[in-house]
This record gives sequence, C-alpha cells and structure tokens, in this order.
Amino acid sequence: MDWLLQQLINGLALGSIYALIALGYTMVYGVLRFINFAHADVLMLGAYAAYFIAPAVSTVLPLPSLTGTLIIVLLSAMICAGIGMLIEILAYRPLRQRPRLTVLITAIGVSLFIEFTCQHKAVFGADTKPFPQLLPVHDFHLAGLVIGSNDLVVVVTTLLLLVGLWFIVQRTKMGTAMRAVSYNQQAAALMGININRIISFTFGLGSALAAIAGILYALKAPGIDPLMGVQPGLRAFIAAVLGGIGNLPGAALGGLLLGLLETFAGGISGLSNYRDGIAFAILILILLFKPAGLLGKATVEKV
Amino acid sequence: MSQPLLKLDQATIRFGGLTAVSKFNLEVQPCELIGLIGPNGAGKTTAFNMITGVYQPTDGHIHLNGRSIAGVKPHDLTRQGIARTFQNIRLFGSLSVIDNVRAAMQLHCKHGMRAALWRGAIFKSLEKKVEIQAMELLDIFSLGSVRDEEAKSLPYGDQRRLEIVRALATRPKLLLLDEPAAGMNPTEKEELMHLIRFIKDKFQIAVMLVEHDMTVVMGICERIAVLEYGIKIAEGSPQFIQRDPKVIAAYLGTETEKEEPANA
Amino acid sequence: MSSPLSPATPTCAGAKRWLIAGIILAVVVSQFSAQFNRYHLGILVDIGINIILAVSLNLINGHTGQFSLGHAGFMAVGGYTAAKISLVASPMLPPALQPVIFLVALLAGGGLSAMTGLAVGVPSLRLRGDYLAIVTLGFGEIIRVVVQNMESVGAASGLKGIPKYTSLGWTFALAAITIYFVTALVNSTYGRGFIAVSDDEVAASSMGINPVRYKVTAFVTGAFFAGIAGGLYAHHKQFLSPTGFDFLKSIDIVVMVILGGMGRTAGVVVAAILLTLLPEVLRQFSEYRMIIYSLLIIVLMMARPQGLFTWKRKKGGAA
Amino acid sequence: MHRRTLSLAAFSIFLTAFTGCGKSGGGGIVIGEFASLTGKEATFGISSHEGTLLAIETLNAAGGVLGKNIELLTEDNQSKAGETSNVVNKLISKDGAVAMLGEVASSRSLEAAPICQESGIPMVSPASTNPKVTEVGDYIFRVCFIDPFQGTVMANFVTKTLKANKVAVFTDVKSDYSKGLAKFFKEGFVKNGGQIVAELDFNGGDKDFKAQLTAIKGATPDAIFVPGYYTDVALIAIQAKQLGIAVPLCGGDGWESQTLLDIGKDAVEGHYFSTHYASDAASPAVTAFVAAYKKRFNGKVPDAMAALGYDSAMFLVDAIKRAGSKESKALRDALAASKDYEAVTGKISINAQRDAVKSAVILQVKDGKFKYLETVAP
Repeated sequence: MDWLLQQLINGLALGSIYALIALGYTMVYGVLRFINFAHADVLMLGAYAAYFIAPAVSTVLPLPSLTGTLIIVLLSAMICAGIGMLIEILAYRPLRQRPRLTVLITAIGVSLFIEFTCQHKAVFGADTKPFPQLLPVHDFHLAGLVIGSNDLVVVVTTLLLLVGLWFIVQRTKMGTAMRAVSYNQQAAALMGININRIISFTFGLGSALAAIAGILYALKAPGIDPLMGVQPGLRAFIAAVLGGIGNLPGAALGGLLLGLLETFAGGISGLSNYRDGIAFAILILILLFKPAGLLGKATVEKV
Repeated sequence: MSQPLLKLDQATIRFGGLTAVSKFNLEVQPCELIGLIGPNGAGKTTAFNMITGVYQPTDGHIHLNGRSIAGVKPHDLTRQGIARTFQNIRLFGSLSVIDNVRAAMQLHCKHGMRAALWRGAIFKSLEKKVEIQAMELLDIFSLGSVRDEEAKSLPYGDQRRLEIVRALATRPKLLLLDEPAAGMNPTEKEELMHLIRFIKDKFQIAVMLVEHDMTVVMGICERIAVLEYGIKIAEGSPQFIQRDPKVIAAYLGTETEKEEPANA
Repeated sequence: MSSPLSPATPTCAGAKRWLIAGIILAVVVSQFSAQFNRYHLGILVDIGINIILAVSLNLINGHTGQFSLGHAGFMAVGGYTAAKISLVASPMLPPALQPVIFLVALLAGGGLSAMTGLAVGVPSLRLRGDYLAIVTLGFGEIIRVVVQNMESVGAASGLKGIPKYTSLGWTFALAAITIYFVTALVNSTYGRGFIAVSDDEVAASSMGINPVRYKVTAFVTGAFFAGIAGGLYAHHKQFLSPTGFDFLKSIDIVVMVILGGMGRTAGVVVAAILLTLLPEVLRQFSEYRMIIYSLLIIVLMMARPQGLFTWKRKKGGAA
Repeated sequence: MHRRTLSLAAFSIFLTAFTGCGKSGGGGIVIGEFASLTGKEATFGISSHEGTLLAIETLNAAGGVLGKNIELLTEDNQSKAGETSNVVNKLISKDGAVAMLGEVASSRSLEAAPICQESGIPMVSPASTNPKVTEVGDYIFRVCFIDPFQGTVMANFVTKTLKANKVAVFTDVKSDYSKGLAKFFKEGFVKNGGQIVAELDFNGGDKDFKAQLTAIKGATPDAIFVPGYYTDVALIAIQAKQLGIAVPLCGGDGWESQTLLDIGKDAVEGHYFSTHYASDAASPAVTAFVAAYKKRFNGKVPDAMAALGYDSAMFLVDAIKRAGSKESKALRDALAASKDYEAVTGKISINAQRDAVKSAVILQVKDGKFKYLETVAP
C-alpha cells in the first residue's frame, strides 16, 4: 500500500513537470498550429540561464532561499521569453504564410542549431554541469511515505501556472486576442488585432513557461547539459497530444497521466526496461479511441 | 413510372441536439433534373452529404436503384453511380486538369497497380484510351486547351466546370451539383444553365441541383423540392413552387428579395 | 527540365529503359569499386541507402500527403531481420550462394517491414496531421525499444559481425528499382489516386477513390523499401545498434523529403544526395559543422520553402 | 537564372570539398581518433579525447616517435550510430591513419572494428569494456579491463567486504556497457551465494528514477549495484537518498568523474565503485599525469576516461617505438607482444584475446573525494 502511494506521489511529481512543459507546447500550437520543436531547447536555456545567474544573485541574497530563487526564476524567464520572441521573429515570422511543414522543419533546424551551438565548448560545452541548490530542501516523511519539498514546489507551481495561464487566455484582452488569432488569423487581423504582437507575446509566454519548467526540472535532477531538454520535451509533446493539442487543461491532464503511467511501469521489474515505449503505447491506444486526444474536440470536416 | 433511381425514405440526420434534416422523403427518377432549394442553413448540403455517404442518416433509409446505401462508403457509392461537386470547389489542386479527370476515371480502369508497375503494352494502350476519353470529356466542356495546367491555377469558372467534368468522368447515373452557380455573373449563369441541360441530355443522367440562384433553378429544373429548417415544405414543378405560399414565406422572411421578381 | 526521374507525361515513356540502364550502370560501376577510396565508397553507399529511404518516405509523406515520422522504425525491422538471416544462413551455405542469401535476406527484411507497415498503417489511418505524426513516431520508438530488449539480436549491445554484402551495385540497383517503383506507381491513372488523396481526401472518396486503400498501399510500399534500405544498411555498416534507429533518424529522412519538395521524386533524390554529402563536406569545419548544418536547414527552408529543387511543373507530371 | 547560379556555386563547393584537399601526412605519423565529442555521450568522449590529446602533445614535445612528429586527427561521431564507420573510413582511406584510437562506448567501437580489421589498421580502444569488441579480429586491442573481470571484482567486493546477501541491480538498459557489467556482476554474486532481490532498468539520460528506486526500496536490499555512467548515477544517488534508501550503492568505472561529486554532493557519500586507477594514488606516474592534465585543461581533474584516453595513446606510441616502424603488421605484432607496460592506470599486459590484463581498484566516496580502498589483481 505504501508502495502504491509512494509511486502515486512520484508519478504526480514527474507528471507535473511534463504538464508544465506541455503547456508551452500546447499554447504555441493553439495559436500558430505548429509544433515548436525548439521549445525543449528553450527549456534547456532556461536552466542554463539560472545556472549562470545564480552565482551573481547569491552575492546579494544568500542561496538557498525563496526570494533568491524567485529572482533567478524571474530573470531566467525574462531571458528565455526574449530568446523565444527572437526565434519567432527570425525563424518563424518570415514563414508565416508558408505551409506548416516548412515551419516544422525550420523548427527542427532551430532546435538542432541551439543544441549544437550550446554543445560547442565556447558556449556551454557538452559536459554535464552541477546545478546549484536554489531552494532549501526538506523531505517530509509521513508514515513511510516520502515527499520531497522540490516535488511539492513542482506540483504547486504547475497548478498556479495552469490557473494563471487559463486566466490570461480566458479573461484578459490579450487572451481574447490570442484566441481570435488561433481561430482565424486573417479575420483577427481585419478586426484590428496586431497579429505579430500577439504571436510574439505567445512565444514569449511559452518560452517563459519553458524556462520555469527547465529550472524546476534542474532542481529535481541537478545535472544540466545541452541535451537535457530532448527527452522531457518529447514526453511533454506526447502529453500535449494525449490531452488534445491546443487545449490547456488537456496538456496538464496528459502530462499527469503520462507521468503516472511511466512511474507505475517503471516500478515493475521486467517492465521498467520498456518504459520508453510504454508512453507511446498508451498514447497510441488512446488516440485510436479518441483521435483528437482526451480533451480535444473532434473537428468534423465541413464538406 | 419505373423504379426510382434514388429514394429517400424518412431520411433524418441529427448532430447532437440539432436535427439538420428531418424525415426527408424524395424520389429521383432516372434522367430527371431536380432542384433542391431552401434558405441558408436549411439542410440542403447536409442532404447531399447523406446521399453521397459522407454522413450516415440517423434515421430513415436511402435507396439507390432499390438498394439501401446504409453504411456504404462514399467511394463505393460513386462506384454505384452517384457523383457530386462541392459547394466550395474541391479539385485536386496540385494535379493537372487532365489528371483530375484521370483520377476520377481510375474507378472504371481495369488496370491497377500491377499494370502500372509492369508498364507493358496493354498498360500503354489502356492509358492511351483513358487519356483519349479524358480529352473527349474535356473538349466537350472546352477545357482541352488547358489540359496540362495545374487545376488550382485555373480561373474560377473553369474550376467549376472542371469539377463537373471530373464528376462526369466517374460515369454517374445521378449527378449532384452543390451550388454550381455560386459566384458567377449573369452571362456565366446563362452558360451554366445550357451546360446542365446539355449534360442531362448528352449523358442521359439524372441531375440534382442545390442552388440559391432562383434564375438557374427555375430556369432548368423539372421538379423542385424546398427545405426549410431541415423539413421539406414543398415539392413540385417550378410554377407550382413559385406560387406556394409557404415557400414565399420562407424566402421572403429570410432570403434576398431581389431574386424573386427576377424569375417571376 | 525533364529529367529521367520526372517523366514529362504520366505514361512515363521509356521508364523501364531508364530502370534497366540504371541497374546496368550500377553493376558496371560496382566492378570498379575497388578503385574507389574506401571512404568515398562508403559515402556513396550511404547516399544510395538514403535515396531509397527518402524516395520511399516520399510516397507516404509526399505523394499521399500523410505525415509519417516512423521511417527509422521500418528501417530497423528490415535491417535486423536481414542481418539475422544472413548471420544464420551464411555459415551454413557455400560462399557462391552469397548473392542469393543476401537477396533473400533483403526481401525478408522488406517483407517483414511491410507487414509492420500494414500493422502501423491500418490503425493510424483515422488520424491526421500531427496526430498521425506522433503515432508513427511512437511506433518507431516502440520498435526501437523492443529491439533494445531482444537478446536474440544483441539487445543494447547491438548485432555484430554482419557479413559485408552491400556493394555499390546492390545499393544503386535497388535505389534505381525504388525510384522506378514509386515513379511508375504514381505516374499512372491508378497512381493519380495517391495525389488525389493527398490533395483532398473527401473529394477523392467522392470520385470513387478509396482513401484507406491508397494510404495503406503507400504505408506498406514505403515500409517495404525502408526495410530493404535497412537491410542494405546492416550489411554495409556490419553492425547494428538500436540507438541508430531513434526518431532523430526518422527526422533526417523527413528533412530530405521536405527539402527535396514533397512529392517530387527527382528533388528528393537530389536532397538525399546533398544531405548525405553535406555533413561530410562540413567535416573540415569540425566542431562547427553541425551548427552550420542546422543553420543551412533553416536558411534553405526560408529561401526555398517548396523544396530545393521544385520547379514549376510544365506538363503536370507529379514525379 | 539566379537559381542556377546558386546551385552551380553550391555544387562546385561540394566538389572541391569532397574530392580535394586530402590532408597530406606532412611527413608525420598520422594517428586517427574517433570520439563522441557532441551528442548524448559527449561528456565521456571529450574526457577521453583530452587525455589522448595530452598524450600526443607530451610525446611531440619530447620529439615525437621514430624521429617524426605525431599527427593526431580526431573526428567526431556525434554519439550517433552509423556515423563512426564513415569517420573511420575517412581517417584510414583519406587521411592515411596508420593506427586508430577509440572509443569509450563499446557499440561504436564495434562499428569501427570491422573496418580497421579489414583495412589492417591496428585499433586501440581506451575504454570499451565489452568483451565482444576485441573478438572482431587480431588488429583490435584495448587498454582497459573487460566487463567479466570488473563484474566479478565488484561481486566479490560486495559479498566479502560489504557482507551483503541481498542485492538489487539497477541497469541502464540503453547501454551495452551497463547491461554487460550487470550480467557479469549477477553471475559472480550468485556464485558467491548472494541473492538478487530486485532487477530494474532505466534508460540512460533519464532524470527521474524514483519509480524504480521505490520498487528497489521495497525489496530491502543490503546494497544496490548501479552499473551506469556518472551523470545518471549522481541523480540516482540523490533520489535514492530522498527516498530514504540508506544502503550503499556500488558501481563500475563509469562512475569515475569529478562530475559525480559535483552533482551528487553528499548524496554519493559512502558509495563504492571499481575503476582503473586512483588519482589519489601515490604512484609518481599518476601524480605527474594528474598535474599535467590539470595544467593543460584549466584545473580539471582527470577522470578514468581521460586517464584511459591518455594511456591508449601512450601505449600505442610505445608499440610504434618498439616496432620501429609504422607498418601495420609490425605494429600489430608489437601491440600484441606488449607486456607489463607501465601506464597511468596500471600495468598493462596484452593477452591472447588482445585484452589488457590489469588490476582494478576499488574506490569509495569519502568527504567529497574518491578514496582508494584496495587493488584487485586479475
């Protein structure tokens, strides 16, 4: 019983990270209808940003501390938001009217570019760097169960960001404009919405989310390298599709589900070696029965 | 009268709570020119989609040549003799004009994948035959001169005509035209009317027409059915329909009035 | 601009002659392969294998308009099957039978891969676009994970000691066959159906074209040739490890197809050649080469988004 | 028009780059090295490459070999399968390498080995411990011990020194190295009368191991054998500690790196692993190597891969010296005849299987450092 509950906790913690990354994927997809492959790399950049900022911050505020962490996260998120917008302006904007596949390949190109540039020894280098301990760590022991403070932080942050994001999208002017652009770019432009600004904002927001996810991920597993984003990025992508891509609560649900499934599979001897495939097997099964994902709306093609 | 070509028997389709077409009864005789009209959103295109197997009716039956078409896939229905055009033109944009027609002709081709790979003498002669037949069709509709253009690069009117040619290439017994006159100027409409009559006579097929333009419908249809909110409110000859108070009410209430006097 | 690979008329005049010429050329050149520098020879074979992969994926992604990200998985199935067969059979049979063993191994690999293609294709057909992409990617990864756990093919440590059967002649003869197969298939009245399905599935089915059959045919054919390519690859590198078939490999192939121009066999062939050569050419820039490579992809997509080698089709051939 | 010029220009660049400019030997002795300098396993490849580089630089500073300069040509294989064969072909056919050094990962050494064997170019692998590598042919050598030896060493250590009866094994299923080591450890441990209470797997590069660790915890082992690489092991140790697992973790040479300590910090305290050498050993060769490496690479402490990379180059050049020629047959014979060669990582003798017969050391993490415990002779 303990074992089951412990795995539940492990799964939720892992799933929350996936969910957080998936939110970024799904948001960009929702507005622009393309998979931003570089999202996983922005996540990595977020972790590195924090890695480089932390020593500077620690001269002013002693680390580990909550305020220090908040400042680091904020700065990293801002840097990544900038990078995200820059990527959009340089690489994706010139392709706005082009077929989606073109943009997809460009996104792959951008992703490879970031990865290889960062692996160069003049940039970050390919080796794994120890990520500083930003937050005080405490493990809560409850009747044989262990809950790490970092895991709690991840779950709470994901929840807060999900709510925040939902609020932005549903309740603010910016969000209304985002939804309008998502629905029909041309019509939105005719309504006087500045498309470029909205898309820039979306990318900025998505990249900031990626940065936060990157830092949380690095806190959980404090070794960072330029390829650290690839694996969780792929999982989050699956999660986003699983939940119905373009759908925010769907991404969160998909992430949690994936995290839980992977955890339960990983805990079983003889099944843990198939862990990489299990996520996909589940995804395929679900998509076969719900082709638009768990919460996605099946669009009936108008004939 | 002989067995009807197409028979809708209480055909009903619901999307969630919305009943798009309700208890629709209709018979189409071979070689008949029939019109289906109604205000926007009356369920005309939905009825088309039911007949062509894109949607399955929730209730009721549809028979083609006395056989039920329940569960028959669109491509099999085409095989059984129903062809259609689309409200918003759906050509194979990246294919050439002649290849659009050829693609539709493969339905009746004896030579398939193996012949294509072997490329023997038979294949070549059959391909030649297909080409000749396709050209004949294109020439009838004076599209022969643009045979190698990309379909999506054609002018609008030509695209509309090509879509009809493509549908005819499947050798249908019933041709469904979904708003063929949409976006046409009066001269083009005039030509279209000739064309539709010509098709019916030349190929000896039934034509069913969904159309907003009263000039066209009243001008060529032998019989007209009127849908409103998914329910058939009238059926009969153009003269009869024009005088039907229910139809007038439906149209006066919603549709543009300027079309009414034009065909009076 | 009519090249042998993009016949002007759909009847594909003299296509078979081109095929035979291609095979003969491949075999003749193969006789001189001893003159080649081993490195260049290896790259040439890589090019041939990549041509097969790209052209076969082009049938699925280009002509039929599906979006498969699982080609590496099919390649793995074919590669491992072929390798296992020749590993078992070659010690038992006289060396004179080598070509026979190889042919049987390749065909078996292709066949099993085609069956996998059928298994992947049928359930995936309900899905479109990104969903299809992710499911095919998933199948590819599942295949990799399964191979990684199969002790009979070496699991994670890989399958070693595969005989070196792949030669220039084999590779380019098979590449010629692949190109011929796909081109001949598509350039026929029957084959227009693939493009029709790609352009507009609803309209296609209204024209009596069965989209499901075409899609499955495309998947199975594409998988078959990917399996053949895998077999060639196995007997070329003489060593297989599951990590070589991850989704990045699939993406490499997709990039070739898109860069060459979806549905343009000639362009895809050229793209396969260029993208195989590019990393080798860039080797002299050592640590900068992959950075340059990725930048080139981005720049190329901006400069020639319809594919590097797409020219306006004059005669409506969709080669 | 524009398009044509562009493609023409591109084509000519290709042509010149692809055919021309074969690097001329320049009279020096060309040694090829293939390594994973980018990609997933770059961190190991770079270490080993730096060791090799240091060795060649040291040798050249001392006048090279056979009166000639040694030219080290290194090619990156991006940690990708399929890439190594091209790289090795290039080094041999285009650059004229007389011998080949590489690689850390056995799977990529296995890809290179048939090519070296067929071309008659001796290959020395620094750190591929999978027995299969040298089975490819008589031109393939290595300077490290092999998995069966290391596995047995750790099995004996766990039984005898740690007195553990129940052990859980946690394997990196993606890595042939990890699977090989796990297999031989299990065999040895069971033979010693121990019991394997749990076997779980992870995928190298994973960041979350709690699922498996929770299962391991439930099996209450006396020790956990984790034959992985240090990047993963550090995270495993951290998460094991979080879950309240207090038993020692044990592993192999893949653990050895400063990075393990930097990331793992107090979580790796007290754990044990076997490796090739101890950098805190008193041997003058080790001290000199560590000092030189630190000087060359900005104070970086060399890990086992670096030491093996260094040894592989030194060992190869020593054989060239003894052969008195760079001719492949003579060089091969010289390599095969190596006996009691004094390397940084211990005495190397080449056996009939062309594997290095050498001792292993067992280290423990203590006070944030690797502490030498014992040497196990073969």
